[in-house]
Amino acid sequence: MRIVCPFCGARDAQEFSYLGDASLQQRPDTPAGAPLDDAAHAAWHDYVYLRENPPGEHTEFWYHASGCRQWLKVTRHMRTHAISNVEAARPSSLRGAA
Amino acid sequence: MVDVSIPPVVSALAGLATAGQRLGFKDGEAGVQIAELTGVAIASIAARKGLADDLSAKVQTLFGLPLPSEPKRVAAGDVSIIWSAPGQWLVVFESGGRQRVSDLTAALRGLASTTDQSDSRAIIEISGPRVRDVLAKGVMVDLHPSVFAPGNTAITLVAHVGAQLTCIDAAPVYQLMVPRSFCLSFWDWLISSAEEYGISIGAKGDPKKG
Amino acid sequence: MRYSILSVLGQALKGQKDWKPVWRDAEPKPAYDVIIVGGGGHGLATAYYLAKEHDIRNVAVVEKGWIGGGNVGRNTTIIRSNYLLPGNIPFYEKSMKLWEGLEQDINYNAMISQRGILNLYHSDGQRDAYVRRGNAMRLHGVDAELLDREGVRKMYPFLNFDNARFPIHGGLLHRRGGTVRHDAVAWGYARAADQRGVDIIQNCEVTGIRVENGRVLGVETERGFIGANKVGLAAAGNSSRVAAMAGLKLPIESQVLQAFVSEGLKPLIPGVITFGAGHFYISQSDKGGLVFGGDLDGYNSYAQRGNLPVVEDVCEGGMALMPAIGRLRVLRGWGGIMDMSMDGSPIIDKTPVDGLYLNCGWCYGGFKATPASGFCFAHTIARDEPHELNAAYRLDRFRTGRLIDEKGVGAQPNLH
Amino acid sequence: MSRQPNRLASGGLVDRNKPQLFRFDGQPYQGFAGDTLASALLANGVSLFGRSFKYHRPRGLLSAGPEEPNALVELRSGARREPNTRATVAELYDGLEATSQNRWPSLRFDAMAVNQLFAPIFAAGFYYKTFMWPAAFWEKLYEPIIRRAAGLGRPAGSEDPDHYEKAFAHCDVLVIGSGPAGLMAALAAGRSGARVIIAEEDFRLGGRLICDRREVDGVPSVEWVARIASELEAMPEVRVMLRTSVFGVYDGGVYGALERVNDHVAVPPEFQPRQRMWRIMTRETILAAGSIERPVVFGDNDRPGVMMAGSVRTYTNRFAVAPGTRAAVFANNDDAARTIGDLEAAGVHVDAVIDPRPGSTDSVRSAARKAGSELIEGAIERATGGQRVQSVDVRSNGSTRSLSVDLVAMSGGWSPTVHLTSHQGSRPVWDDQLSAFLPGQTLPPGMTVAGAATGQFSLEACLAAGAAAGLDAAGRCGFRRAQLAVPSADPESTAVSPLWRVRGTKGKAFVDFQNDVAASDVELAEREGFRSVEHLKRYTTLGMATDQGKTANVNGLALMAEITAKSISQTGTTIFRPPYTPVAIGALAGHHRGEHFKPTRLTAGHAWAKRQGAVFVESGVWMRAAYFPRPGENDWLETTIREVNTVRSAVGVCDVSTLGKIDVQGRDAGKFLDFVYCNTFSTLAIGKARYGVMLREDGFAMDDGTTSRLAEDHYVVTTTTANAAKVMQHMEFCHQVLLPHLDVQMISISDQWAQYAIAGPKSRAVLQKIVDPRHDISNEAFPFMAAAEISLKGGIPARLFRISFSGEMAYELAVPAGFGEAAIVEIIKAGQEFGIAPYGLEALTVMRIEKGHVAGAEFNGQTTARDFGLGKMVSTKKEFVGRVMAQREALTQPDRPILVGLRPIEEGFRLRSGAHLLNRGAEPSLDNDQGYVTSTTYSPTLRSWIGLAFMKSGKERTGDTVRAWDAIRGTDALVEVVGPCFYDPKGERHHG
Repeated sequence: MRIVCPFCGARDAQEFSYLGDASLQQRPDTPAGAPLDDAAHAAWHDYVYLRENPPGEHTEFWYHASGCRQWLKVTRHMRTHAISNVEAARPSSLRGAA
Repeated sequence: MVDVSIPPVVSALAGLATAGQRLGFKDGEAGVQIAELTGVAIASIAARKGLADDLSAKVQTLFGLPLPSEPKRVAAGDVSIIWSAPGQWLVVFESGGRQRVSDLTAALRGLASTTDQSDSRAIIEISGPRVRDVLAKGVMVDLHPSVFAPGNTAITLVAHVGAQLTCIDAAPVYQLMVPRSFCLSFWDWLISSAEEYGISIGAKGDPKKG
Repeated sequence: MRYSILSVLGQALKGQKDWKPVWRDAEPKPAYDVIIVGGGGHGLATAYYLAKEHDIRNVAVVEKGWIGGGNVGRNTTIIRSNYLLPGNIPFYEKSMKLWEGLEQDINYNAMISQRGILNLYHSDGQRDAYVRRGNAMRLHGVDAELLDREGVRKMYPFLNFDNARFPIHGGLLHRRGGTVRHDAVAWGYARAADQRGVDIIQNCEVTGIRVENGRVLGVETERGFIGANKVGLAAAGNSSRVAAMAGLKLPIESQVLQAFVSEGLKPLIPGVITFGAGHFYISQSDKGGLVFGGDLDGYNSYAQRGNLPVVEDVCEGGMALMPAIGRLRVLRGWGGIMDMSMDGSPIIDKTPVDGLYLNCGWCYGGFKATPASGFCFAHTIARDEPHELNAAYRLDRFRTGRLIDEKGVGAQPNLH
Repeated sequence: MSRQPNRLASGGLVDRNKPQLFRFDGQPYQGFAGDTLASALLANGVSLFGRSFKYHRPRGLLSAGPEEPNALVELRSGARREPNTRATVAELYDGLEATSQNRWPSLRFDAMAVNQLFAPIFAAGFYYKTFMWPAAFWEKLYEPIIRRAAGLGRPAGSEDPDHYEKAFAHCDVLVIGSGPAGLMAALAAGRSGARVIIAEEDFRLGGRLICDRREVDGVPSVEWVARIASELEAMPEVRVMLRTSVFGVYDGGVYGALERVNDHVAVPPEFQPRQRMWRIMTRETILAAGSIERPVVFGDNDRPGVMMAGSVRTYTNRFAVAPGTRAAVFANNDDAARTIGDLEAAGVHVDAVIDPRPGSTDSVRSAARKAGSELIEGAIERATGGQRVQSVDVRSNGSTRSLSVDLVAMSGGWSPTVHLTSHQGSRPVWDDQLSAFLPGQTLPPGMTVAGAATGQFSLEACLAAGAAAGLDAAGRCGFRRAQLAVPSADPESTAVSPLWRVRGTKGKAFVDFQNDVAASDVELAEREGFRSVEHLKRYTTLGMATDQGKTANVNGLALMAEITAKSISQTGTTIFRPPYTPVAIGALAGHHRGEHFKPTRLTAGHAWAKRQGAVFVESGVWMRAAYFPRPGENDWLETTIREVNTVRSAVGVCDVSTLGKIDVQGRDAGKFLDFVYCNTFSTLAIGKARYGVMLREDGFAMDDGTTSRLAEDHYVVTTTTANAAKVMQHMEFCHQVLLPHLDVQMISISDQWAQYAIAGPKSRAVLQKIVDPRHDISNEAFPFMAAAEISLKGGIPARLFRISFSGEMAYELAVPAGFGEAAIVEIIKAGQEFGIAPYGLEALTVMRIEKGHVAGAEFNGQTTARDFGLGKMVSTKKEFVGRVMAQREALTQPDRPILVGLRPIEEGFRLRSGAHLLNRGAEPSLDNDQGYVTSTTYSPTLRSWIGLAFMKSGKERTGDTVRAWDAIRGTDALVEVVGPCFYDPKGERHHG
């Protein structure tokens, strides 16, 4: 499998490490110090343990570990492995590079 | 100020091979030349948030070189700048030693996070008629001149070792940056991959510089 | 027809003419007491134990393709009960005990062969971790022995003891572990369940699960609605997909695991060996093929195939461990879809929907669990409460933190 | 020395000036360069090649290619023995040694052939019905016998002496196969300027063009192939790869290919690999793999001398070998005409042509007439003869007669070689017209199929299709389509009408030759309900032999269709999986075996430590000094004790360079570290170090280490050796994904700095001798947990951290790795007068256990900061990774196992890690399990073995006596529960 890194170009998936479901970007916001209610526990349970796992297109995190060390959001089909989109997890406006 | 009592910097490849040595297949001209580039100082610079433009402007005035925004190497005189990640570059000084890194750090204060990496990598130059056949045994990126020309660089995995490969001449000549602690393993792979073509070991740079 | 020396010889003389189908290819009835979704090993075993242990015989196993076409037909046939954590040990030991009596129980030769499993260790730390595991096994009466380097050499002289990157220090030996003819498990359970009246319905994909006011009513299929008081999901690999039909989101990712078989060879490897310094395990089938595998491809997938880097990684492990196999050839590789759970352990439990039960999250350990999984799932469905053996495999453990994380890698399925 | 009785006087692509001597079963023979082992043996009149898997029936050559099911041999000997090697693809070389396999005592007289008597019992799946009585006998008796009888060749039991390589190639167009379609495709793409790789598994280009006597462009096909080959060789962007099998199709245009670099010589030349495994990355692929001829299923169709018609032509034309003297041709298609002509040309008389098609066809009739062969409308019912066919029973309009022949050239038509098209799940589709499976609708992205592989069976069609495919592929890659004329070819007829099996035959009618699957087995499978193709395959083992059913699958499916009265498309087919042909495991591993299995990381001080005689140990991919033995010391323990005592009483030095080091800079560096650690770093003073614990988001402990603040916006983080990469990745995730707004820059400096722990009461004195005087490192100026950038020896840049793992007054001194060796030399020199000694990982471990510091054994991923007794460190004021999930009930329940210390009651008892804890008098059971021992050591300081453990309600049980139960090692001893810190619990010593 080849992933087109937006920074390095097409590379073998072997150069990347996999984390999975990109919903991990939506980390619950539970203020420190505040007591934890059931809602907070539920929100965290869902965040840490529940995963989108569709048989079709899926957006997931890959890390270009052996390349530019950037976290990428890859949209890939789970039956064909066809990759329809790759983008940096971090918006370019917030990157060091202009 | 550099004191005379300071011992020389020891390369990670020290003792693995000596200049002038011939390895592997003996007949005819060696298929590849391999030489370590010693005596270099390396700084990694990372732009502070939102200051990338100011940083490139500053670097331009310092070295007359732009900061490549894609995987490229630019060079002038004894300085080369190699892209190493978005917003991150390696500045390689072929002379002047570590002091150049300190000077750069001072010059870029506030614009970039600068880190001395002079000892972190061995730089191996490899060339010769069979060089691409050798590299093909471990390098997964396409090295065809039409896609990987002089000035192109790639951070990639080579035989299980993370390395940075740069084309520095159309001859072709390639430069491999290998993390210091991995050098022995990398060398084993490189030699066993090249020996069927015959290898001649050369030397580059001045090993004495601290 | 019961299998016996007589029937086999008799049929030999009659040109094998009177054998009947091993199971009926049943047509769906309008309704059943219990419908099991998924005609794999676990589903078929569940149906069998529902009939045998709980006398619930009005049962249908609904399979989208042909039975045994899922992971029970695409694994490396290993059975073992060498687990570390209290939540796992009794369950897998029950499974081992059921394996030991299975063939007589179902009158089908699944070629269960307790050839012994040797887990190699390559460092003091690894040895101590295995000792901790071995002692935990012994606390439950499961067999475990520690071998030193020489002990390993005696068993497997052709391993790499001389120029290894990670020298072999010894191994943890689990003699009752071994292998089983995997397809035969599906066929044997199917035959035994069929003989007890269970309907096995092939080529009948479930397209929906009908739920009303929090209670399950049955399943929608390609061949129409089939009613049921209770529905058990045993569709590992596709659990997320099937559970979604009832509105459930699971702590599971579907990932691909490859395995390989070599050309047929005269006997080389008597038992099962796992490499402790790389992703590689191997055994030799009765037919002579070396059956081996390694790590997951490491990404989500519903395609039953993997990629080259893992093939190479597995073979690198193989050559590092046993350089004698260099000239032997890989004949076939295949990929299975694993239900990778968030702590590496399975889920056998009720669900928030009345009458809907869940059996999933087997990671790559489902085959060895087949008998106990069927046994416990049948109990959970019949009694509407978990058996003590699957008491730890609850769905709520991720909320409470009562995880069963053998590898200790946390909520990252591809590391389990 | 035999004189090749069956070699034709002239012709063929063998070099008669290069005789090659070889042995088969010890018997010497001679062949020629250009032969395969099969053709050379055939030339020498050998017809018996092997024995079948189950019945051990005598078998000869069926084919001339990779589809061969019968002629498998053990090639080479000793450690280089290669079992199951197809004689039909083994290139002959001088000195070749081959042995027949799966027979005893000899190929001719095989005792195991008695199995044929039990054939009625040994029907498909009989195993599942029997061997169950008595139960115990399976493992003790039945299975061992079955295992010995099963299998084919014998593996070499010792290390493969050859080496293997991997290589990577990129191209625009990959052409698989070099028959007419492949050659034209490569030519077309090459002339258009594309980067082309053409892979051919044979050692010659040409495919059928060098096996049949054809005309292309008005010249003999062999000449035409040579012409095209030289043009391709001359193109700079075209790479011709001979002896290269493309074995698998993977995602993203990645193809696996095996190049047999040196399998055609006895031993690879020095410096050269035996084989090279290529990963080819391509944009377009043209599959021109041709087709495989099908046998006809009739009685005893496996007798040696019954061969595929196309292969018969290959042997006569390409290898100039006559496979027999009197032949019968049995074919359901018009290739029969060519077969007759070629046999006659080779001096083999065709007595009869048997054609099941009513009236046959003009081309066959005229060919038969020309050859003076009798044309029989009918079918062969059975072949007779033992180790060589002697006659065939032919049935024609109702009556059966016997013809005595020693060669049967059969053909059931051709099956396109579609294997690679289905590697990504696409199912081949049945075509009634061509009676063949064609590539499915959804091919792997970028793949097109041309020629016979897609059912274009005429030469002209192949040439045209190849040309078109090559031009189109180049076009899609953005090249201008070259001008290319499609060459003409001699006319031919490709008429075929299906014949799967001859009904009502006597004897075993084989479908899968190697696995001995007969028509009767397919019938039995159907009877027992194994009707789906997957069930049929698994139950009968049809298509599961080393040839992966290349000659068997289609016939098997057709039979099942016939029996179930379904069409073949309704019956369906199994899909092919990689590899297309079996691939050596060594080739898939390549360079990475033995010591090269994984990379080895060495510290800058490694060479020095080696010179000191250090004993090294693997620590992940690092090599670390475990201990430094001195003359007279008997074992590691004695040495370690001496090293510990030296540190505790004077001073020692230890290489800790393997720790992960991360440079963290930026205005928000402190804020960022507050988020990744459970304790606080934004409040850390400049010039100070602090210990930190990192949690996973699920609340369990992930890693620990000290972090120092060198400037307002500059921290240096250290991680454990094992987790360095994982932590870097995690921190990048936290920054790039969760906190992208922060101004933080991170880079690994693990390779930049060599780091030494200098520990012991005299450590400061040692340092004061090498640290440049302008840096005040007195206790006052540089107290415990101080950190600073300094210099040594008049200018060596360095960093000094006053941190202690040993519990003594200690420092960690970091220098640029290039000075790593110089620094250790200077430290030792400076320390001489204080009795300094280097110490290794063992001593380091002893001292950290004495101090109750947690390490890898405690960081097992199942434990929390609270379990370590570090609950107080966990901040309640700020947000950080793992904060919420660490508060779940099971992670906070009071009786949860917590870190304790253990001391054996019995003097000198050796406590070992891995033991479980039980209360006195309690039955060993999981319910009574109180915890487990994680780390143990002999403590020279306490003169006793001690240990760390996780124990239920451990804190409350201090002072209790419990059992350390270690059934695995056979010990069960009483230990006292104590606090985890055995040494200087008040921590006075490290304050110095």
